[in-house]
Amino acid sequence: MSERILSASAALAEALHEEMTRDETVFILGEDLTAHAGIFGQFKGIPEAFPGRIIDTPISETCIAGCGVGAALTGMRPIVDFHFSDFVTCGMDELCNQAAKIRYMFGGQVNVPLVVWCPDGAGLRAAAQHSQSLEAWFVHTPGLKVVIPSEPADVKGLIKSAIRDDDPVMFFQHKRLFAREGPVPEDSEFLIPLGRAAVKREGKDVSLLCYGSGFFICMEAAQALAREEIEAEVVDLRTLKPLDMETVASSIRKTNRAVVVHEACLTGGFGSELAARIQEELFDELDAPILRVGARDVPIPFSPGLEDFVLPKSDSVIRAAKRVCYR
Amino acid sequence: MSERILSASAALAEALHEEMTRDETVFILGEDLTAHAGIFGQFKGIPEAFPGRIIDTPISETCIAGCGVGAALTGMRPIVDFHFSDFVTCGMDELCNQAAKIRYMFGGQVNVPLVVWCPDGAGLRAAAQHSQSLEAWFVHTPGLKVVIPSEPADVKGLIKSAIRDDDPVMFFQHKRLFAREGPVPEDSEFLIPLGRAAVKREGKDVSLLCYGSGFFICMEAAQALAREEIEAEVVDLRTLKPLDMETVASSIRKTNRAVVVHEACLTGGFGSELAARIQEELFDELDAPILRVGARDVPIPFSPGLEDFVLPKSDSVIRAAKRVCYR
Amino acid sequence: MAPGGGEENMKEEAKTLLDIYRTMVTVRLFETMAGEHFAAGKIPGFIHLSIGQEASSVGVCSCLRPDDYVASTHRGHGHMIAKGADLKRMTAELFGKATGYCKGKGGSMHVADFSIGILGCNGVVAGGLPLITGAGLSIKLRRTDQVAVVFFGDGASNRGPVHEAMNMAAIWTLPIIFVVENNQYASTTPQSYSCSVGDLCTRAAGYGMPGLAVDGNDVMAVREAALEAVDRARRGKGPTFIENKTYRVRGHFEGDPQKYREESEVLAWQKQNDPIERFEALLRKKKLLTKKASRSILEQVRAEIDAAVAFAEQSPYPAPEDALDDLFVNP
Amino acid sequence: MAPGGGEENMKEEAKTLLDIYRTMVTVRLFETMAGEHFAAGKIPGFIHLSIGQEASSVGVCSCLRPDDYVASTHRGHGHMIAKGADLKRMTAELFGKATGYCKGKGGSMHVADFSIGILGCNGVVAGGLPLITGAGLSIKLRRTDQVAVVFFGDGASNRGPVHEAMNMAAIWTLPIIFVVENNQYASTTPQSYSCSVGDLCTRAAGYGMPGLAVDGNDVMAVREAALEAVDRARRGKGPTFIENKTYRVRGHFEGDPQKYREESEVLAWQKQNDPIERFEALLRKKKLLTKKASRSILEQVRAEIDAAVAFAEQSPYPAPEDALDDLFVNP
Ligand SMILES: Cc1ncc(C[n+]2csc(CCOP(=O)(O)OP(=O)(O)O)c2C)c(N)n1
Ligand SMILES: Cc1ncc(C[n+]2csc(CCOP(=O)(O)OP(=O)(O)O)c2C)c(N)n1
Ligand SMILES: [Mg+2]
Ligand SMILES: [Mg+2]
Repeated sequence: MSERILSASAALAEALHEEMTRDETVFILGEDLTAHAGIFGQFKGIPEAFPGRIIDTPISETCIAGCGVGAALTGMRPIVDFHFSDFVTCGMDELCNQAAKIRYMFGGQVNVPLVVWCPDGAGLRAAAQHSQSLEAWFVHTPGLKVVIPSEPADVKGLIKSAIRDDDPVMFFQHKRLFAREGPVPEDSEFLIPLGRAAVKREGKDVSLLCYGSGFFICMEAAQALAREEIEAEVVDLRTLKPLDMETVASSIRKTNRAVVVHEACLTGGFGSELAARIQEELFDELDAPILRVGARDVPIPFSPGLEDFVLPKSDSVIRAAKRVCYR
Repeated sequence: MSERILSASAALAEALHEEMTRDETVFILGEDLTAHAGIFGQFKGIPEAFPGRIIDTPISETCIAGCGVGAALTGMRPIVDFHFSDFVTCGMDELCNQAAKIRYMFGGQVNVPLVVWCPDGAGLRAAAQHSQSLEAWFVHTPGLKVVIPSEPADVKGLIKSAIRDDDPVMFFQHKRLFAREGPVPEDSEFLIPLGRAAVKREGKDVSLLCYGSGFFICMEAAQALAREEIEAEVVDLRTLKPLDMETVASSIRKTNRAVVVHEACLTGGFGSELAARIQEELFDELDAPILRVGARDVPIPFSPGLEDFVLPKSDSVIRAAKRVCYR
Repeated sequence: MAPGGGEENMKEEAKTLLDIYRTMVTVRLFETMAGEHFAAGKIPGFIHLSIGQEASSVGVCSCLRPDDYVASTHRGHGHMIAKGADLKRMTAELFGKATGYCKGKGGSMHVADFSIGILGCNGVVAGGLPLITGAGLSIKLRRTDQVAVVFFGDGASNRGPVHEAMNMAAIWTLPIIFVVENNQYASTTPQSYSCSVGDLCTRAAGYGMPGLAVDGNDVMAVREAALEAVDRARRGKGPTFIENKTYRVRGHFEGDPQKYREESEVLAWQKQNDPIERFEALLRKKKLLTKKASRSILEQVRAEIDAAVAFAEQSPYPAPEDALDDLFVNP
Repeated sequence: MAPGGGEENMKEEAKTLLDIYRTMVTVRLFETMAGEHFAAGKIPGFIHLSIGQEASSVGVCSCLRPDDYVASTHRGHGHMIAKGADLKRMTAELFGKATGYCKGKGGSMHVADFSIGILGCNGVVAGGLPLITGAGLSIKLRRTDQVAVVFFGDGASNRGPVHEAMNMAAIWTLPIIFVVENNQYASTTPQSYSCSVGDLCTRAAGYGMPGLAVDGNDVMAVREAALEAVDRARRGKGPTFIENKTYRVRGHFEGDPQKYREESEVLAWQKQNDPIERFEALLRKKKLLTKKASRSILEQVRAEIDAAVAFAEQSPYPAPEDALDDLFVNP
């Protein structure tokens, strides 16, 4: 499979290009998409290649989300661009009371093949209402799948699977990672199945369980830890729901220690779910408590020094990893 | 302190009556409040006693929530009735991006003394959109306090504290518990501080950590367990944020075993947070994994047999308690 | 109304009118049955009946094709039946049985039949509005000549999604018909209190959309308005807003203490403005329906409903573990 | 405009107009400064400037008392200044300094000064609308004669909360003034595309509320409309909807590539329709302002802004741990 170096943005655009070519029911809906190919330029080339299939909406998040659901119910496979993940607050009913519940509530009569694409995350000095990581809300909502890629290849392989999936998928992509580059397969059938984690660095001493921006923090931490002779295994979860508990478990059976890392604030974050499950299912395998690393429990502040202080860094991971290794 | 037997509804109404008498900036806002004193009759006597201070709104959840926030910013202490907790989906922006963040984002310039009263929970055959327990979303939102009383006295003592608190409080009360009776202090200064759990049954073998409807399930389970010579300690958390980790910890130091119980669906529920924290802070105290009991990860189905199947029952608690006691 | 002239046309028109009559009767008797079985404890949860509003549901749906879409409400039995739903599967669903439309997972507030274009009844007030924009856009993208109808209440009309949906439908000239069933109350709240305008249809102008108020208990008036709106939508001319002025004769839900209105108000509507009686009188006058024929229709419908009830009663409850099915296509 | 007659009145009126002029200049120079310091990398994050829209912010706020409320937007510097905010604390906030209005926690999108009734700039489009209903209701419950103003954009006007807020304000006759600043664009999207009506003020009729379109670059016209609305609100007569037609001269945010419009369109507005130049010409004609006087005002304002920048630059950043403060009153 031939690979090129692409940015996460380019990987997304390529995947969308392929899927929109492959299936004419796929279309994109959201605010300010056509003028600049998405407000982050993330849909580069799509407006030209697929006129009429990438559609600018008014500022109406409730109806944008609902429009996606309604189109999914009637033969289309919409991708809804949520502009900033922070504004899912304006579409929660459509996402959680409609999209998530429709198939179940109606006894399986109908499918909701919807992808909700949400650029999320902090670090851009964008303050409290433009910086959140809200995946935990959706993990706690039965009926939704939750996907959070980190590297460009994951973006491509996962968005393609999400689009082809017949269930509603919340797809979060970190704003600060759009420009990050990596090898991406050229293959237009390159699919990463939902629910499959990837061990991206092998190690025997501690499992760093992560996703999205947390993955890069963990890779940094793993390198630093290696210098102190702690070999960290880095597991990029990639999808939180369905969760690849098998890969998690086999890593922990090897390392007997785990740190869960995410950018979302700590309390009630996905790290809680994962830690709770691990200690439940692998209690006897654990030589130390599972530690969680996440943002401080405050809204994201504006001033650079404040923002940097509240966000998790590789340092925090290193410290946690050492602690569970009793070092 | 003299006590009478009151229902949870009556305890709520009494507390509101007292607080509205005490402080004329307290008022109630929501749909269909005056005709029947709230759709569950939960505000009995208030419309007559405080005309003009319990206000019917149009069906406009977004603005109802926002109206509460705006009034709280301008000198009032509003109580917003959310009709059914399921419809918080329609006010998430006002609750999570405004109420929760305003004080912080503006550097502490202003307070948001708002109470959001949400009747929640299942068991009424009300199906997927009228039965949810969504507290975990708000626990994961920095800036909100989360209170969930179980017994009538808790309702009284906690709603009064919530009203007097200068921060926004999400207050969940289970619909199926309105009619449940219990002793309630007459004292109009009877306050239960936020962030204080109650050990409601002492026991040495296992800690049952619970709140809301989960408390009653746990009390039932504890009785059954006692017959098998397992003495369960039942800790009613009462407020999830702030969390009384001290009481939790001292119970676990005694029992070395814990089961966390709630009605919300299991994955990503508050039980995850609590289990994660306990194993983190009390790893060496634990003789068994912390088990979680919650609803199955599906929307609440309508048909009685289906609904009963997905909800947690005392049986599920008993089974979990025995497991952690290796019995 | 129907294209003029010719005996053929007359006959067809007569058949249509009698079908409408029969459907209205079906809705009425279905709702009555539901109320009775709810009172008798056979229907769990809570139910909202549309008695007195049959002209709205049937009048509008009489103009639709099977492949047209309808998004309904918590008060949706009438919309379902008017769009052609199966009474047996509906009744079974209300009873919580495995043979119901949703295998017992939905109940009264969530019946649906996607095979006839029902995009669901909805427990969230105004929940259908965002969905209908998607149906409308989907029609446009797929280049079919379907239309999409959304029913909602006077109470629902104050929710934000209505605004967003109407604007979206208008700017994209979507084939959508917004039908507000102004039955004077939203739960305990009178429309005159909750709405800043008396005629909700005046809001249509704010979207550059035709808006009209209709005597919602006159099925012919409803049908006339709907026919025009459907025609407009099918021809790609965009959305229409129709306000059917009607009245909720029953409580908001069965068991509603109704302290918010005088019984006399209800009785007046029932006596003077019953949509079925009014339509029957018209058919009588047009000599399309004899007393005997109407009695026979009533009996036929009653038999159908009895059969539906029998079906529901004899059907099994779902197995408890079935609660775990149907969430995902690919779990 | 002002109550007629008398030299006293004339003098007062002149003073008011010159104050307005000065405030408009202050907004302009503040925004220009912000743009420059953003470009120079001194202001983190992203900022939205209101250059070209000074007549709207200043015209409206010139009619308000210090204890009146204003809910603002992501493009809120002008509203802040027009309501009387301190330039030093504003600048410091944009720079992320500890001496800023929000101690560096908010930044450009979240400046606020509750002591002068600013209920916050808001990063959520239309986020101020629900809040303003609460301010309005609070005024009514506390029986004061304050008024509450909410600014929002043409883009924001399509969001659901606008509908809910206008309905609520109307049925409760709240002392609210809805000011839509129709600057022709919402980010990249022209108003003509996103809104189903050209004149947003036509929507007011759907709420039984006076609605008027105003030349939003004519500060006197804005002021006239606002004075009437404020008077109406203070007298307990309820809300008004004002559409200030204006133009966003800068990009949506600083750095916006602006592929969605021709430069010539921008230049035309800048040259022919600059609100400050227009007002200056009027003051000149009225003989209230000489060239020299205007130069002197400019210099004074520039000095104030320089002082604000110096203050901001010399101020310390907050200590990192301060990030943990200010969340709860009682943690
Ligand atoms: C978003 C939301 N808010 C509140 C409710 C509770 N509720 C159910 S029906 C209803 C009244 C609806 O009134 P209307 O829209 O006029 O419809 P009608 O019942 O008269 O048919 C209310 C308040 C709900 N289901 N959803
Ligand atoms: C709910 C929400 N949706 C989208 C955005 C992103 N956004 C910020 S400003 C803006 C355009 C707003 O346009 P308008 O209301 O006309 O105000 P203007 O920028 O022209 O002053 C958008 C889409 C947001 N901040 N909030
Ligand atoms: Mg109604
Ligand atoms: Mg604009």
